Amino acid sequence: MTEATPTSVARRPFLGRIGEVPHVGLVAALVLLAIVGLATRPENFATSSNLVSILALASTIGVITVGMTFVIIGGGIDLSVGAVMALSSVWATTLATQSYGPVVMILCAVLVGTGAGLVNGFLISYGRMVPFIATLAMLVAARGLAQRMSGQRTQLVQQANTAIVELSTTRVLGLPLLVYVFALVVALGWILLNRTTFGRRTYAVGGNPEAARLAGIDVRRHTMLLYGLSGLCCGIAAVLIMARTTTGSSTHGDLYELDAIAAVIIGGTLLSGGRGTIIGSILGLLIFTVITNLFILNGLNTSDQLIAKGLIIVVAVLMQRRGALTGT
Amino acid sequence: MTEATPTSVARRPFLGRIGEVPHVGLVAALVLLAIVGLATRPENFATSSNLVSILALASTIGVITVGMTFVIIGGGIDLSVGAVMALSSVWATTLATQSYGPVVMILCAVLVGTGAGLVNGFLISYGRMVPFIATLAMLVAARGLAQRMSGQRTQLVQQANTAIVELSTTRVLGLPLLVYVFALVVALGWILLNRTTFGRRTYAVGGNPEAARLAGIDVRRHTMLLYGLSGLCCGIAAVLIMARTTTGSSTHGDLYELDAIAAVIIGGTLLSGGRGTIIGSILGLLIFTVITNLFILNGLNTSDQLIAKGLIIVVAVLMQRRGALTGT
Amino acid sequence: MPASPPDTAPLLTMRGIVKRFPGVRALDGVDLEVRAGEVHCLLGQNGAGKSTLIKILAGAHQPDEGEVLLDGEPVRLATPTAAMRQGIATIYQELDLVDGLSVAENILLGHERASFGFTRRGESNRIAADLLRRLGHGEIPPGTEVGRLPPAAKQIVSMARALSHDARLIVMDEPSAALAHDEVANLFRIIREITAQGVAVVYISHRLEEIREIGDRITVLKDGRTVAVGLPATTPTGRVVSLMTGRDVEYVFPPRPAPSGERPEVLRVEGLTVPGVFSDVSFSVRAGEIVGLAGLVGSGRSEILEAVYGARRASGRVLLDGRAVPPGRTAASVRLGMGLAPEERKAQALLLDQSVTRNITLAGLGRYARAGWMDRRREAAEAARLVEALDIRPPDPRRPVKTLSGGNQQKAVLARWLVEPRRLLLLDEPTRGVDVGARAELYAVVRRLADEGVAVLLVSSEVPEVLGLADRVLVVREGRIVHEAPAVELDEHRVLDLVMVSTNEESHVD
Amino acid sequence: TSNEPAAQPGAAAPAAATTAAATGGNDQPGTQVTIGFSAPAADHGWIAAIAKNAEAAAKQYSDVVFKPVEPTNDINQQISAVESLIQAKVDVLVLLPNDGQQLNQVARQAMDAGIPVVNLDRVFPDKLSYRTWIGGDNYGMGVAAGHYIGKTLKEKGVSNPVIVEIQGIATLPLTQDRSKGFADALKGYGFSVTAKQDAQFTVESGTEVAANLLQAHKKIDAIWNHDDDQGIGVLAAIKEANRSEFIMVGGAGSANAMREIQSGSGVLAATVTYSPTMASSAIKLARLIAQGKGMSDLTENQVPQSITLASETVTKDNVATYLPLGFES
Ligand SMILES: Nc1ncnc2c1ncn2[C@@H]1O[C@H](COP(=O)(O)OP(=O)(O)OP(=O)(O)O)[C@@H](O)[C@H]1O
Ligand SMILES: Nc1ncnc2c1ncn2[C@@H]1O[C@H](COP(=O)(O)OP(=O)(O)OP(=O)(O)O)[C@@H](O)[C@H]1O
Ligand SMILES: [Mg+2]
Ligand SMILES: [Mg+2]
Repeated sequence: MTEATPTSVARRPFLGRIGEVPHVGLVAALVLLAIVGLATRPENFATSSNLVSILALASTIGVITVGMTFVIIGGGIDLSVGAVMALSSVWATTLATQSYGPVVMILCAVLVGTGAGLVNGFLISYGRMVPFIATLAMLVAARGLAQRMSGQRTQLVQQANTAIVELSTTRVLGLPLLVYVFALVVALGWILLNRTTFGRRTYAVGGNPEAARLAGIDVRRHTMLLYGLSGLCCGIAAVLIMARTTTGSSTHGDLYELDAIAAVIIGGTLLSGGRGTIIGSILGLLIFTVITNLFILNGLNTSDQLIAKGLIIVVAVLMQRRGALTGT
Repeated sequence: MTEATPTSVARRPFLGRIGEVPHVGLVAALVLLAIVGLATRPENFATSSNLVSILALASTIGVITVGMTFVIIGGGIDLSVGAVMALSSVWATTLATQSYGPVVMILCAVLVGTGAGLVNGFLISYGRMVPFIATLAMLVAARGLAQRMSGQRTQLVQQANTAIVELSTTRVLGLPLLVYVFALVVALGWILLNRTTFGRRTYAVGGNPEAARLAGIDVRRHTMLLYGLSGLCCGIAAVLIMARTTTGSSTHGDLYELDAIAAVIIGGTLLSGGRGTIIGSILGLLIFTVITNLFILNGLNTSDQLIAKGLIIVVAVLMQRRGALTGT
Repeated sequence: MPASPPDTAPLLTMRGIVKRFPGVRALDGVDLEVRAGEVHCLLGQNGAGKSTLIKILAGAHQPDEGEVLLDGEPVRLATPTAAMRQGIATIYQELDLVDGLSVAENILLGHERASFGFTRRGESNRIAADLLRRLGHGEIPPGTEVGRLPPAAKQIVSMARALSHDARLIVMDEPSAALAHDEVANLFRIIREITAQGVAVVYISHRLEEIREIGDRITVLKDGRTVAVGLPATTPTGRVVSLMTGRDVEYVFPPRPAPSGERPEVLRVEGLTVPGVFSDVSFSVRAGEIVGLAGLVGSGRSEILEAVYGARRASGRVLLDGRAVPPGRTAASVRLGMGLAPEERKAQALLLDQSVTRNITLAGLGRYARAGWMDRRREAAEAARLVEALDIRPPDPRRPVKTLSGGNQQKAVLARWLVEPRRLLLLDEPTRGVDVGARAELYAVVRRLADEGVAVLLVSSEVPEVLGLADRVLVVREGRIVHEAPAVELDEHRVLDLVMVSTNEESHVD
Repeated sequence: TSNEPAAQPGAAAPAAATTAAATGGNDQPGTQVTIGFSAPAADHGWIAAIAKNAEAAAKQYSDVVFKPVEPTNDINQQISAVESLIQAKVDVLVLLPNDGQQLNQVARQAMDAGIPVVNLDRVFPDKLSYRTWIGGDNYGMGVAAGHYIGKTLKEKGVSNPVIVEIQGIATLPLTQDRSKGFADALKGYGFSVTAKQDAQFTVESGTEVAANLLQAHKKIDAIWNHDDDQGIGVLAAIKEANRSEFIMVGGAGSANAMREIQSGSGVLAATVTYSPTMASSAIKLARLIAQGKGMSDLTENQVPQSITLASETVTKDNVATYLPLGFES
């Protein structure tokens, strides 16, 4: 600022804030939970089998959370995820589908999920429906359809198709296959969001749709694809839940939408769109899963669990020192 | 031009508004549902007792919807409404509270609701938590607390306090008292929102909090009051649900948050805040209640109900031709 | 400097363009002709239709009637992409950046450098860095999130984006509104550079002296019609202004009244400090006095206003009529009689969806209410009176404020603080984006208020405005007041010297 | 049918009542055993009673370490919970799954790992997944309700009666079994169900569904409501609509319902039992299995493979005997 050039004066304000390590609050919350785990149940918590169990539990909803992160960064919301997952699992386990073998079952789940997601996207982009309402309608309708297809019964994966169940039972390097599927989805999601034009445009579509439109981005098509992506994730999650429970059922994924949205928001993604990260969402989800795990290990009764969970959420968020989240 | 015809310029924009009669889509959807009702169940649908029954059903959640409308117009969201109502109903029906008689029970419900709402508001305003997360934490914690207080039992309203139940059984001019309570809350809510400075500030706080702050509005305090108001409505709703079911229970109000938010949004209130009407929300809610009524009158099974409900929501919203709802 | 010879075919011709919005005819038959390599200035009052016209050119709006010719060929600009393909790049009036993306990503948004959908980040950053360097702002790191940049830097990024298109026609809608003096000079250097390469520039600004400096030809719009096409930029100011406004308005400031004895002190600021932004700021403003704060963008003037207003916590003391103003509570400040018209009207002042009336009365709701109950008739009457008094157009107080043009929105913000005799008015860039005619009106209004005894604290990046309107000037540099003098004792050069630390003589002051 | 409720004297906590069930030295302390327990979330009176009874039964024995895990309504989480119990190497598991089919695999894992599983109420499809099943008779419950309604209406001489059924959660197999039993029993009288709607096992859903059903049918002869918890809401709706032309039969056997029957003032004429005391029995069985003992009342050396409780019909005539066993919902 001592040089007399005009640019030097202009330079000062351009320097941004320093010391804003991302997700530091989330990691701190996780560490704190781990300490609580170690303190209360030293013999159980840090065992490898318990950690594997946490990851396996997180897998299904984790995959959904990846899709949800895209939708929310893109300025939308998807309430239908749990129901779409249920519908996919039911469709993939009907007798008709099962007769074609596991590959077709997986394909079926993924296609049904993607299809439902694209319908959401279409209603929102071209029907101009508010995302909350369009996906709520899908939630309701998909559950109804799933009940109808399954005759309100739980459909078992048949012996001939146990290849699917092996996703859950087969372990590689100590981890069940479904954890690898989860990891793969997270990795692909991260790459898609951070390293491709699709991902970067997602931020534009969510953060400033008018600017995105003026920059020549087809905002409607992009929005539609985002919901399709979320549906695709639900389809993959359906395969995982089939593996874990050996069934397809219209009751799968009840209230997953709330958990997934909560994980995404705790992870620092703005509900208004345009900001957020996959890693944050996954950390947010892990916090929820570890809380549940701690409760299981400590055998708390339901009421106390709920009260404790509410308090922990508040503390975790206040710890996160929401700098980036709030204005003013 | 300016000097010449200033009035002619002023007049034109009024023409623009014609055809933008508010809520015309919602009313049309309701009329359509009524026609379906008359066509399918002529002997049941249009009877006065059925209409009374629809209003009575809408009352509880209707009161909550009024509070939710304020919160959403003010730029927030309240996921805790159902749980707070449950907590209020449980607290008001403990043996201790019941021993003081019906007036104290009502006071207790209202105070507990308002208190929980103010806690939400405090966490959001002064703790700077995202509303979604703060009220989600409250949802979880309030349900836990309600379970704990009730020992997971359904608490009956005692004989001595049947005055409360009479809100539901006593009729004046053919309508149960709780419908009058509902109407009163709607009317007061409407006045508060449209005719007072508090209502004006709510629109400002939701539409542009920074502008509101710079115009001398205490945005934090106002936000806190909005959640307190929502909690107050939950307390009133708790009284109504006690009257209707003769019980206080931790299971009351399950998923009310989704229904109330959906009603508010279908009613034309923007989830991003700054816009919306009470009347729209109530119409949105009535659509939901009438749908359920029609289904049961026609003996549809759950699966078909769900599918039909999804479709009806889509059609209702598309009919609404969301002009006002979407930008661009 | 003379552009291409007049006989060459125009690069762009727009003919008979009509654009209707619900209830308004924004454009009612506009013609425009731009030649390659020239700087073509578009002038017109607020709401004349300039932004609408260039949005049509950018493919963001579709005209209802009329045709667009490029190199004599009719073209259809159905989408922004179509316009870009034709070599038309646009810098919009409202910042159109995505806060969550980096500088480089914003610059290349929509035409990213990618292979198979994967962004080539190294290349993108390089391109962005090159463009920024060309704009004289190599210090903006291409990887920073745009949301962290101050408004002036965002404007630079917008410009870099327009340049990234290799356009043959660049449209700039009030690019200088958010820029300080030195930045404008820099902008002009770039404009000269690109026009020398044969690129045409359509330039919109309300600052007529800029037009004179950079423009080649002028087209004037009035009420959605062209009233003059392709005048030389040397046309006398008076003539241009009368074309725009339909009457003779001088770009003049209202006369200062003769000092009338000792007037009471309204505002006293003592040792006001916000660490890292400004420090130890002390001054006072008397009733009826207009005090101007001059300084560069980023010197902390807005922050001083906000701290005085109580919108920002600061140490030190602020006294209004001798009473301490509690920090961090705007409600108390408003009650005590302060008003702030902030610099970013859309983000900080307006409820865009709401009516003009509701925007005007927002700060004084209590005045139209008894026990919290609104008296809507009185409110409407007051709003109508103010709309008329400030000549807000269209004069319909029930219209949503977002459908007003920028300058009229600014007037609505000012109107909010004129509802009652005020003690202190804090004006931050009150004429940003306001047209010449309206400016003169605003100056008159401010002076009239002062004459009625209101104290006024004014921030403006336009030095002539500060010198012309204020009675006394405080020069702010890097968060400190480095000089204070009656306005009549200063001139533009002297102020610029002071704000830019170009003389050693001043550097010992702080 | 070994647990004869009528034989048990009881207080408010029914678990205490079951002390007398299996006598003959089995209650003497034996080897220390850890019993893992997992059930759905206690958001419902009956399930809450299950959890409480299980805990109370376990507390009676000094040789039992009771290890309950987080109750949940999410299958995925219940699987994790059971996995954690397997990892913790409990001696025996008592499982009330959210859905028998969906938890089958993890129960099988436990059995394979050498941990016997006592399957409570909702049955696993694969017999290799449990050592012993104990539960209520859902089909029998429907049959009991059907018989009571059929008989009563026949006695009244009603023809073409309007019979309304209010189910619990429709997607549960137990609901479908109950409905089937009900329909089958009614068929014997030449009757059938006129209208059927499902509620959510909550008071409030009971009110809402009943209020609408009462509108749909201006005259009703009988209502069977599957669950006494939601029954409180159903009764409230009936009272609100001021209707009394029909009889109502409940399900499960809550204390509230029994008191209502006893008072005889309302429409509730009977309820068919589905007693949560089965949880106490399940804990006892689990302890015996883990300690390698049989049931001393029986001749067998080992605990039987399956035990089905009978569903009994509680009416004004016998309510006094059942009231002590009714669970507080
Ligand atoms: N989206 C819109 N809907 C309705 N009216 C609009 C819209 N956009 C612009 N207008 C109206 O069109 C007219 C021209 O506006 P425009 O923004 O083009 O003016 P401008 O010349 O750019 O003014 P300024 O100098 O204040 O920026 C104004 O009356 C404005 O109110
Ligand atoms: N977004 C930002 N992030 C970090 N610091 C900022 C930001 N905006 C402004 N600042 C800092 O605040 C101080 C004042 O900035 P600002 O540009 O508002 O000053 P100003 O004198 O009011 O300029 P203007 O004339 O544009 O109003 C500077 O030190 C600048 O570095
Ligand atoms: Mg403009
Ligand atoms: Mg500033």
